[in-house]
Amino acid sequence: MTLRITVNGKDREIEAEVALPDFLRAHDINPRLVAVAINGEVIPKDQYAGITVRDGDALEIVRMVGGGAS
Amino acid sequence: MTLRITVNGKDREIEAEVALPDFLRAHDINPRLVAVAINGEVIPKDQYAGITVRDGDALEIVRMVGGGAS
Amino acid sequence: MTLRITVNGKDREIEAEVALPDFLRAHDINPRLVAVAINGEVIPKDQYAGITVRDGDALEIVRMVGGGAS
Amino acid sequence: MTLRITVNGKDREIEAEVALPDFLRAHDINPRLVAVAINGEVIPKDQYAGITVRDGDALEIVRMVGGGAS
Amino acid sequence: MSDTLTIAGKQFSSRLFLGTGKYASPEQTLAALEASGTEMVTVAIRRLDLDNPNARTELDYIDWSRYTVLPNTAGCKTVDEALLTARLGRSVTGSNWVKLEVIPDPKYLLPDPIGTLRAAEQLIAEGFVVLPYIHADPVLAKHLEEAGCATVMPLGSAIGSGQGILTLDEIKIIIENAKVPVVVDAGIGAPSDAALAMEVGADAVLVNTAVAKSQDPPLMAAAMKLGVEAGRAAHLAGRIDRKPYASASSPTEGVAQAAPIARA
Amino acid sequence: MSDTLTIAGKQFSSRLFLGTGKYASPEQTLAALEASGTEMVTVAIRRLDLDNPNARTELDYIDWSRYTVLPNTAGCKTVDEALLTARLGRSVTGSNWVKLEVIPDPKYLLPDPIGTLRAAEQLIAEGFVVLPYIHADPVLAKHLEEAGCATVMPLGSAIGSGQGILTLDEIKIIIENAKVPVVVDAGIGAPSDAALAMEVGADAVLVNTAVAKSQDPPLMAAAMKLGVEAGRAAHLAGRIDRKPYASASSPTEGVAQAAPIARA
Amino acid sequence: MSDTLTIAGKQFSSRLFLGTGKYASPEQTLAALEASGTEMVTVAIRRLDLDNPNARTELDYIDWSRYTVLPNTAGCKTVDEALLTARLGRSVTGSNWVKLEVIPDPKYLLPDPIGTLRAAEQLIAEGFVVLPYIHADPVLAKHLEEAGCATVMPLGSAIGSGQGILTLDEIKIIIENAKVPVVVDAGIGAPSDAALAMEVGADAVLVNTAVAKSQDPPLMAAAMKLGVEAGRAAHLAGRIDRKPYASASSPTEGVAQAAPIARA
Amino acid sequence: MSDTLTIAGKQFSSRLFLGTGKYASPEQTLAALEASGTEMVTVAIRRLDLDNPNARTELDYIDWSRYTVLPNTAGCKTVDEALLTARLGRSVTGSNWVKLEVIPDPKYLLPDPIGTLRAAEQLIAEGFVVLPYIHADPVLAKHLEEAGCATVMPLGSAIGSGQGILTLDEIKIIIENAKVPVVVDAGIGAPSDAALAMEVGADAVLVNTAVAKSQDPPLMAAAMKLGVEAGRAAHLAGRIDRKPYASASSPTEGVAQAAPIARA
Repeated sequence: MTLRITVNGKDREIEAEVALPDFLRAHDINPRLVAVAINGEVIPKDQYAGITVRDGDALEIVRMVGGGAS
Repeated sequence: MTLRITVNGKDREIEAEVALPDFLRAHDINPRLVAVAINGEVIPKDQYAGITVRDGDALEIVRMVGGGAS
Repeated sequence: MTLRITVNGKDREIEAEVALPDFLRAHDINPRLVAVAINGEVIPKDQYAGITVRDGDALEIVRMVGGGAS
Repeated sequence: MTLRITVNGKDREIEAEVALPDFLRAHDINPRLVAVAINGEVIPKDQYAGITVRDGDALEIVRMVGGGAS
Repeated sequence: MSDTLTIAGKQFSSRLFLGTGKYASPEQTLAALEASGTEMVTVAIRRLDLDNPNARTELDYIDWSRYTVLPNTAGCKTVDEALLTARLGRSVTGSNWVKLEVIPDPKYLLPDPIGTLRAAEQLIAEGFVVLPYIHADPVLAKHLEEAGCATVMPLGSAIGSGQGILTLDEIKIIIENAKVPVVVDAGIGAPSDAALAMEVGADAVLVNTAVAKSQDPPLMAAAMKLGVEAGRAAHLAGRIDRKPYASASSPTEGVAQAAPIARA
Repeated sequence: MSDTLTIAGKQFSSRLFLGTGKYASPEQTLAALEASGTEMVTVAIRRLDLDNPNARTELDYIDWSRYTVLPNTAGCKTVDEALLTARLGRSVTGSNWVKLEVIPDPKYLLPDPIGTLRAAEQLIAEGFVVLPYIHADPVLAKHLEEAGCATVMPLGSAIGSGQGILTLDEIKIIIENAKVPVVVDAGIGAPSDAALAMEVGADAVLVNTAVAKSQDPPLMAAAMKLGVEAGRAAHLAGRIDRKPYASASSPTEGVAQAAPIARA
Repeated sequence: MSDTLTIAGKQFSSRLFLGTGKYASPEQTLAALEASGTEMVTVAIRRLDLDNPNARTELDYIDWSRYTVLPNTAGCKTVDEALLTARLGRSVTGSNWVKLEVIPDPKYLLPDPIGTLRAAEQLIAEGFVVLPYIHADPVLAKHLEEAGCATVMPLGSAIGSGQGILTLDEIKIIIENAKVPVVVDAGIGAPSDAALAMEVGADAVLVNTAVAKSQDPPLMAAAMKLGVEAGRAAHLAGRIDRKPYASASSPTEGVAQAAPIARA
Repeated sequence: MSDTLTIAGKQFSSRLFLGTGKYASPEQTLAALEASGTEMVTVAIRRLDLDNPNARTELDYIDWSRYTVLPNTAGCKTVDEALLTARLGRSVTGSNWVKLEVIPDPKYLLPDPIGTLRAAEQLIAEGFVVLPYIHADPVLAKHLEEAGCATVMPLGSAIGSGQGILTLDEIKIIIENAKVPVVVDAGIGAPSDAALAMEVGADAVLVNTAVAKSQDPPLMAAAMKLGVEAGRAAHLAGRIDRKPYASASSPTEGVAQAAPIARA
């Protein structure tokens, strides 16, 4: 049975619950360059190791981009 | 023993509790031309008769004046 | 032998010298509604009768038109 | 008999006709720092020596001063 | 042309609202109101002088059957003062309309966006018809409209300054987005200012100082009436665009030539 | 109030002069003239189309007994063209008045100060009543007044641009110094512009494009009439000064207080 | 002359803050930052493209040891979006500074005074150093200062419009009353705009579009640097007052006269 | 970047010309000239005080080997005064350059277009290099260029008024049409004004009062230098257009969402 999550607004399926660092590594994402929120809560960088991505989670993974004002 | 009230920010003394209509009449105030608040509550015109001015009350008695903006 | 004149900047040929009133009449022009200059000189209306259009003359025939500014 | 001249708009009297260089020297004026016009004609610096101040002459003697615009 | 303004269900044929402050005499007040053709007159609410409770004011001379009275909260620095003054104004005038002002700063008399919205929400809940005086802030205007205000009243420039419409661009945006009437309040110094506000689509203007402190208030009131009507008519007539270049209003061809081309 | 304008001995009760160019139809021209209340109408002088010498123009529909006709030299790039066109205009209209324009540049249509003065001097010597169109240059205006011009007509902004009165400061100086009427010409785009010119003391304004090219010329003509009257009345009524700070129009004392000072 | 700007205890010798959006290439971004002399650079926070998680952006080329990074909440339409984006920005940049924007309207990009204050209060409670972008509303600016914001950032005109400082009078009032640095943000189109803001006493300006979209961003960045320095120096040097009349800068007496009074 | 200005064959690397009037002391004059980086300095010509013929002035302290001296005809009300003063200036300075002013009006100090052209034609015939001070009249500027003037010097606003560039539109037209350098003279009150003139393409600006009467002339001179350099660089860098609407400088997509769509 697969788990359904959303990442940056898009539905995704994962095989099983996974630790956040593993999830990022699996997607070739450098944790240093991003910030992550799960279900609206921003995850402090030093707590990634303890966080598990679960069924129904909504992840936001962001980075810096060029921009000055709206 | 006299009662102390404030009217429009000034301290006043009255002999005894008094009905609001009598208070206004005693001060030669035309009820039609004013509005009255007691302790921050505006008194509806049709309830003046039932209102008694009591010790410690703070009355605001106002009228219309020429004015456009602050 | 024909005579060559210009009227409002365009070359024209006429058979022979002609009185200005006849010239205007021949072109169906109402003298009341126009002004005429010949070779840069404006012809007063009361002198049309005495003016003859001659070989080489440059006529300007103008009227009022709607206009406010350049 | 004295001669009457004007210098910079003021009437002055001089004993006798005088060469312009002597006139300037007599008034402690450094020719290098001024320009001179007599009766409206500016005198070229190399011609001062040949110029005589005569009765009735109007001299203008000017210098540079600080200024930017009217 | 029938061209009525409707505010909270009430119709007005005059789009000039008048204040009643600063006049030299009751006679001038009355003459100015008359000449202005106004149908909406705003008044302030102040403490009665108990030592002289029956002193007559200019307002006692006004025939109130001819005008909609609009009590205002001028002078109120806080939300609480504005709420109390609005309620007292309703009691004394019998009208539940209020021109809402919350103005903490005495020097520039600029309104408080936060306090004005809070007071508006409360007064609307109490059944008031609220016409809030605001800075020309389009987002704030939208908040007040959504809160249920009957109009928005953006300022043209500082109250009583006569500097005219310095906020024209913002006022245009407010008008573009507003679903309630937009009344330009404060700063109007002359009819050209009133006309300009109306030309860009304001529904009405409120004037006080420019009339009351002019050399001839009744004549200036008449001038403001003409200016508002001029601006409204121009808005309906559709003005030409502003162009960076010139454009002749006469035919460019056919000018008579003094010197014809010479010929052999 | 009797308030007539006198130019070269001729009196006008309307201070709005109208041009006749750019209208969509003769009907619109007539309706706009009617609605504007104007008494002075300017016309251009152009070559007759000899292939169609009796083609009627909007001008044939105008009842000239009602208006002072003001022939202009619009389109003339040189002094010679302006002189010839002025003389032709006098012949065709029977009027010795002329709105003098010498405009070498076709893009910005800005008048030539040197050529305009030279042409004015010549035409005045020939007995013309000269109303010169000029840049808002106070010293040039004084030269033209001293040359004997009947008015000066400084521009507000580029002809037909509708940019309004961009030269207000210079126009104020011209008005302050002028001994002849000052008529603001060119640039007026809306009644607020016309009102502004009149408020600072202009004696009249001339409008063409702003009326003719609006969406509704007769209504805009009526709007301009109101704007000119509003500005004139405001000028006579004496407007308030512009102030950098605010100034309350309501009493600053006596606001009711919700929270009285507590007492033992 | 040592003239440092201090914001939340951090010192800046450059008073020009730069945005990083809209550049044609990373090379231009770096060259512009270099030429501007800026010490404070603002960046946006956006979703990572998971299909291309390691795509490099201009920001990857910046030596962040040289600049204070200022994450912003550009693009956030609501308080909730702004709060989340601010927190994500803190996590990704490691900085607790935030340029706060709450901008509901996509057309004019005007900030929400109510939402901005609410978000500011929350973020300050969470330990953020908040630099709020606001309409040039002096009363709102005071509310934000009292809420504990590190600066206020009033707009000069609409974001990216290049219309310059249309809100100069309000900005002067904000500066007069502010106890925190005032940074003029949005609308600056050229160095003259930046200089003007600094001349009236702004503590710094933030520029993005005017540099990034110019024909030569590095040269325009250098021009902005000069403009900010010019305006700051002029502010310290104390400019002359504006006068309605002229005043000669040369002696009015002593001009040489060509025609002396004739004599018998 | 080599970017020299050439006037009558002479090259200048500084585009800021300075006047020498109104300084509080010779020291300030020298310090301001030094700080401004100017290479062109204008001076007035006045009658010598015969009672004190060797009184030193600020000018005696200037090292004239470092500056091009530009004698002016400031104070001349007529063509004859200007001609005589120009000739005297040439004699005293040894330079045939002249900043030509013919200014009849003492209150507004506005130049005479007719007299200025006449004097320019005469002086050019006498071999002068003429830099005429004029009203911002594009047609007049063209006349003076055609007469052989080395530059045109249109005013920004009244001399010494510090009102800035009120004639920007006309100055743009002059620049668009001019084949000689355009130097904006008069009215500049702050670096933002100087920068603005340079941004629209002026070749140089002349400043006097704004520096001399500031609270700190040397610092203001430095500020003007920066402002002129900023404006020139911005002109070369190509500024963005002014837009009536906003335009975001950050990506409009990809903002993180706090509230994901709920799922069954």
